[in-house]
Amino acid sequence: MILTAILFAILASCLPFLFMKAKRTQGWLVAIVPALLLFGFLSLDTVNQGNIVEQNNWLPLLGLNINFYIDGLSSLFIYLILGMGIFVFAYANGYMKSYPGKSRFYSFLLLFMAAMLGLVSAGNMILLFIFWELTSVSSFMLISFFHDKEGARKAALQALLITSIGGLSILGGFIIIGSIVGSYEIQDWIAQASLITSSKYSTAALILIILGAFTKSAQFPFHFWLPNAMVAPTPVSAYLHSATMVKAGVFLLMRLGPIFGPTDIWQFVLPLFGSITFLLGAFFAVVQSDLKRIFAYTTVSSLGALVMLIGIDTDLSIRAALMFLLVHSLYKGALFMLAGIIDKRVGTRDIYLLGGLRKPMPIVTTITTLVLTSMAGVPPLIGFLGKEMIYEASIQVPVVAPYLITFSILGNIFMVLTSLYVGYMVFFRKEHHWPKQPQRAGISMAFGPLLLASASLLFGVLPQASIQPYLQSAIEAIKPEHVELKIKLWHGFNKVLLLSIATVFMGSLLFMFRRITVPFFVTFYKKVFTIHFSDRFFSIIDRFMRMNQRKADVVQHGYQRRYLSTIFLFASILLWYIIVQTWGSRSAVQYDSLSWVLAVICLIIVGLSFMSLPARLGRVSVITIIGGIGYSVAAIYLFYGAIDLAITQILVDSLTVILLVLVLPKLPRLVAFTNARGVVRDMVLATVFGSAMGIIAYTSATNPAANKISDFFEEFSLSIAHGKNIVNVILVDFRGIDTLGEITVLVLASLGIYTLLKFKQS
Amino acid sequence: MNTTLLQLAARAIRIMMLVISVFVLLRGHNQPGGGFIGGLLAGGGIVIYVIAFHTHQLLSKTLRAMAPLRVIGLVLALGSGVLGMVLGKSFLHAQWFNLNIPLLGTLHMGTPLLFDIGVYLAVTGVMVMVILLLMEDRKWN
Amino acid sequence: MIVFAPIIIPLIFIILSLSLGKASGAVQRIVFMAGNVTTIGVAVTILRRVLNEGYLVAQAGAWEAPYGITMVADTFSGIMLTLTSLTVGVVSLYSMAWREDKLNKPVFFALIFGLQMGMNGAFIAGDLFNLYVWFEVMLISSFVLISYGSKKIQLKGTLKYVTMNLVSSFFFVAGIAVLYSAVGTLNMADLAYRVREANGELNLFAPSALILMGFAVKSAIFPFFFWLPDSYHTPPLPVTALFSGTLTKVGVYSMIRFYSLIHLPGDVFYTQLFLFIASTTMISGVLMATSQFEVRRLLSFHIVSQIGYMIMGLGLFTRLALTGAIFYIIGHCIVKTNLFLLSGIGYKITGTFNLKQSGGLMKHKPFIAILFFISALALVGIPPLSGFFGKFMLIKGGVESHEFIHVASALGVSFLTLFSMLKIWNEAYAKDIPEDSQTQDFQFGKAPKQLVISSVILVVVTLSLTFGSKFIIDICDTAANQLLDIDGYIRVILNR
Amino acid sequence: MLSIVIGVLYAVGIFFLLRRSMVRIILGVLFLGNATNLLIFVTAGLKANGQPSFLAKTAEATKPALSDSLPQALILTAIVISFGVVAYLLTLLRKTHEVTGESDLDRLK
Repeated sequence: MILTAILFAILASCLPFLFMKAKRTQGWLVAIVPALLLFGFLSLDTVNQGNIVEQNNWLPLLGLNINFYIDGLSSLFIYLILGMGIFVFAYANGYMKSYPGKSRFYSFLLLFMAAMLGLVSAGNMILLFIFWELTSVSSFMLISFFHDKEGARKAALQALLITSIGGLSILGGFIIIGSIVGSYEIQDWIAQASLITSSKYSTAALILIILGAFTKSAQFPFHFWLPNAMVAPTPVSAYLHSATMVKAGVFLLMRLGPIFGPTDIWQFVLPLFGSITFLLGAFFAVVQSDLKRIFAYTTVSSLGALVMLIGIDTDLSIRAALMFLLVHSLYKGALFMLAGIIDKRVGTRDIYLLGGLRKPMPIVTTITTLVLTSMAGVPPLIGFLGKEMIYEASIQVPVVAPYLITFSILGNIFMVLTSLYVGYMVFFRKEHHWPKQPQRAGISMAFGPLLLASASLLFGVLPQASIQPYLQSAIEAIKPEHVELKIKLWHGFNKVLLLSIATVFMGSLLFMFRRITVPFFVTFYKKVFTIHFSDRFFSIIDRFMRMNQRKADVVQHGYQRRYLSTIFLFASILLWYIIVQTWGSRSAVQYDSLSWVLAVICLIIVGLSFMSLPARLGRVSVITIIGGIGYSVAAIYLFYGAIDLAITQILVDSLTVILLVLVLPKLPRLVAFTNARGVVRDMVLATVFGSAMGIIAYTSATNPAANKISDFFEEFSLSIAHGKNIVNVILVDFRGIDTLGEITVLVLASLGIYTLLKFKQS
Repeated sequence: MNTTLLQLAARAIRIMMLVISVFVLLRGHNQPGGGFIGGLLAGGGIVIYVIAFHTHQLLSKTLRAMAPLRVIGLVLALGSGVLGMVLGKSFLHAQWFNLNIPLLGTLHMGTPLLFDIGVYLAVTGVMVMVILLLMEDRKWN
Repeated sequence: MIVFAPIIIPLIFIILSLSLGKASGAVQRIVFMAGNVTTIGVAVTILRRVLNEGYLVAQAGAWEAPYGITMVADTFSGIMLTLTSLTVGVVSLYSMAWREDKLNKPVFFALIFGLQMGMNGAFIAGDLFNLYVWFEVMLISSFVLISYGSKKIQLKGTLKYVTMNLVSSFFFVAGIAVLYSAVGTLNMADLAYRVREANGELNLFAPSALILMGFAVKSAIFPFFFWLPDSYHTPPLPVTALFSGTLTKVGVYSMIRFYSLIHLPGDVFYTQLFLFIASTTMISGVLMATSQFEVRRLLSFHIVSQIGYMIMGLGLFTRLALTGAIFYIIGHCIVKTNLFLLSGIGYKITGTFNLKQSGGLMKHKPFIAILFFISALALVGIPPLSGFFGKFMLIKGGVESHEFIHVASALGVSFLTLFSMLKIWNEAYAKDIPEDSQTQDFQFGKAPKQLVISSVILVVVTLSLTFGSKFIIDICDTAANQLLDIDGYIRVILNR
Repeated sequence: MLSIVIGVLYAVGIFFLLRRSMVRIILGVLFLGNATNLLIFVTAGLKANGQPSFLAKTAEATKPALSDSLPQALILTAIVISFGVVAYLLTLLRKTHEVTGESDLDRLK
């Protein structure tokens, strides 16, 4: 059932091409897909009917099965993905109207949605990884939608590279845990949590997985890809970079919370990096001028808050995390869409150019104000609830509470400032530099933000009736034995409320003095944060490539003889290593009986070899030496009674000499190119290698195997194969196939010579 | 060196080498010799002949004549193997039979001999081709 | 008996191609394709029968096992036969539409069949010296093919290719000689039998090191890979594509085959050596690949890198890791060949192999872009495409053997692979044709349909590796299991 | 003693292969070829004054004195194969020289 749903979603990515003709309504038509799916998943109703497990065998050998596991947590994410999906497609219908290649756009957006659905409902962690990578790839295509712009290509490359570092590391982590547990099923993992955490490899696995989650969820120091990804069309930003993909890392952490939650690393690393990201993101947002980049940084900040909350790992913090997740998706999705509308209608996203949009765009103004208020955490909007809970959770942490609270408050203050400042700059101030006269937004584009904003309001006023059951069942997925927590807009006058009020107050104060504070922050930002992670990333890549270029030039230098020296050097090392290793194990040495005939032949060969060494050598002497050595070798064969061999050697040698006579005159004379040092070096290498070969030859010649298969040939050569010349019988009968191959080699070689000589150059 | 004497000698050498090579080929199974050695000898004979006369015409004529030898050689060698497969148990499975030829008496023949002839032809063809191609390339004259 | 067919059929077609020199081009082409189809048919038949019967053994000349030459096909051979013949077939189809001077002559066809014959022989040889002979058949064909056309750059590359491979052959023969002296047999099953009989008494270090060096150069592993990146980008593109998919795999195949026979339990030296080689090969290849701007050269460096993964399987030497390595070989062969084919199509369209000068393929040829994107991701191992499964099994095997350093390098290398594939994507596909090229009356060329069709076939195969992954992995698993079951191998061949 | 010869042949062959002069490559390959063939021959175990591997009608009588026949067959094959390859290599060098006009390998990058 779930498999069918996801397959349907994947296949649906072909649909946009069918609707290519429907230019005006393509987005609406595509939006039917998430609507249908949402309907289907709602009918599963995990809140009342419990978790759903679906198992399909795929590769049981590898432990890789298409198993799905949907609990409250998955459901929450599924509703988010599909719900936002509907709005985004509807929005895209208006936004993408005039772009070529929008079918491709819809198609990848649907593919992404399918991957995201799979990711949150996967029960098998490797399956989860598969969907994880799919989201990366489809987001790559979406970010680089305007692929002829260099910025888009670079940003997409950056996003994919960063997330794939994370992807590979979670794969490593999953496999390590998988080999501890012996299964990749999340249920097995949770069941065996203590086994995992007690293993000595679990720390490594955990760090790898955290790394993966951090890259995906844009945690410091990997946060920089997210703002850069804003080159994507706005529907993509609204969908991937606020509500869904960046939350995948958060989802993964929540998934694994029951296993690793209690560990020290978890409770140290996550709050640490989470809080840093929280604060930095919020601060960076203040100093930006591009609307989408501002929202991107606030997203980074919110993701930091989420990670921090997950790391605290108490019932309250998990509840806060889930709540805030929902809150953030609602307002951030809407904000991106609104930014897109403004961009489309006015022609810029720069808040210093925008201004006074209150008059020409009243609806947009209203919605944006509402949503920004939610972001600022002002009651009665749902943003307030989220913020309350963050404080509530941070306060309760032992030991580090003061730090976390400080980070949270500072982060939230900047958030409030940003909300106010953006609202003021875009809508309410008088002066403006519009590139074009603003127009009203169409229904298609305004539809999404409007509904999302109303949801923020509705959920904030009536949390108990609307979202409580879903959150409750999601919390149960992470904290099985937790007590029921009520969510109320108003829960009395206490420390937490005080903090909230203080935050809003401080934020407003900063806003009041915006003429001083904002420029101050900007200069502060420029002074302190001189390292731009993104630029640094590309410069590292550049440097890396240059370094590799140098390395390639060094290693792959093109000098043949140095390649050969390397080969022989390694060969010598290996052989000498073996000779030394096995030195003691040789058996009694037998000396071959000396014979003066043999000695003379050997001397001749050695002598001729040395005669050939001089650098300048006439062609005639070369040919003589080669011929001489060949004949001497033949003499050795003859000495040991190998007549066939000797004859063949003599004949082949003669032919080789003929060849040399034919070709050498066409080749340059022998001259020395190398200097003395090179000669010495090569001589040493040659001697080392030659002696190794000599020793090996000697050792194995004196230790022959006891029974050899050639005895058989001697026995049966005549009786069965009807031949007295054993060598010939071996060649044509016992090992005829070798000979067949050999004449094939000859024929092919003659073809080669033919092609070399006969084909004229074109 | 382009003398009639050499050419005369070359003619004789060629015939002699060819005869010897066939002889070596046939007796190869029992005494030193065989397809390789035979082929090399035959190739040598032809090459010497061409060197002695070395005209372009002869060269290219010989080349044309020799090229198919390689293929025929391969066919024979392969054929003997396939014959073993058809008649016997396996590829290259030697098949022996007695041929009764008048005058020569009974000849003990087998597919290995066929195989060896294939080797002989292929080797001859390749050797001659290689050397002649290189000779042609040098453009003696 | 069918075991001989992979050798006999190409030989028949060598003969046919050579004797059809005077026939019309169409007839020659038909014979060429018929040869390819027959070879594929034979290979598939063998694979099917091997899956049913376990081993197919035949003794050449009907001489019983250790004495005659044994031809034996097990699942691994069956896989390799099918794989290479399929690749050769597709590339042949491609090359007929490539239209470069002198490319589609009978001589060329004969050489392709020669290459095929050599590779097939190497896959089914049950005898070491016989393996050498097939290597030589394969090498001489590849020598000629790589120099085919005799362009200047090509000859330079060929010289390196030839010299280094010749040296490796000498190593190999020397190894065989020493091995024969020590063990007294050439038959691989008999060798394994005697090694096991001797119970570790036999000292095979020297011969196996020599043989290792022989294989090492052929399979282009660290530090013996230099010839590959210097020569692979020089010949006509179909030849490059053919080599990239098949040649080095033969080296890897032989390595896995040979060392599984003499591998004794607890043999730490070779395990560590192979793992070291695997990591260094992977890393050095990919590092150099990232800096290249010539597509063919970039891809050549990648071949080196990915050989490392295959060797990693050999080093780990567990069932899972070997399964992974075999699956990886399959996926890599198909995908790498296809990437070369696609770079050729790109060349036909944009007129350059240089990434800096090309571009615009995505905008103007979206279909080609899709083909490339799938292949590139499959090479990187983005799930669920084919590269993933092999990599996954290797990494899993590595983790289970606690070889974490090598696991880490495998993961890191796959990241860098992604990087360099994206580089091709961004430069050749995503970006527009650079301005300076546009001004010179630039026009997109046309890629003949047949080229695209060949590439589509390979993409379909790549995708079917995903959809049929269960089936394929089962086959690979059977093959790996057979590789580990040396006793079974000995029993079947020697009847002992 | 033959081992020394083998060693020398290998060393000289390799020395040649490492030269910059193109022609030396062919010499190196020839040396290596001879060295390898001798290696096969020597390592197979020599019997001094061995009889040629021919069988008389009474095979049993001569058997002990025969030198190992299999390596001889292997060498024969190896010789012929290397001849083919050497012929090709020679032509290749010749062609390379013709096309590039170089004899210095270092300039053939």
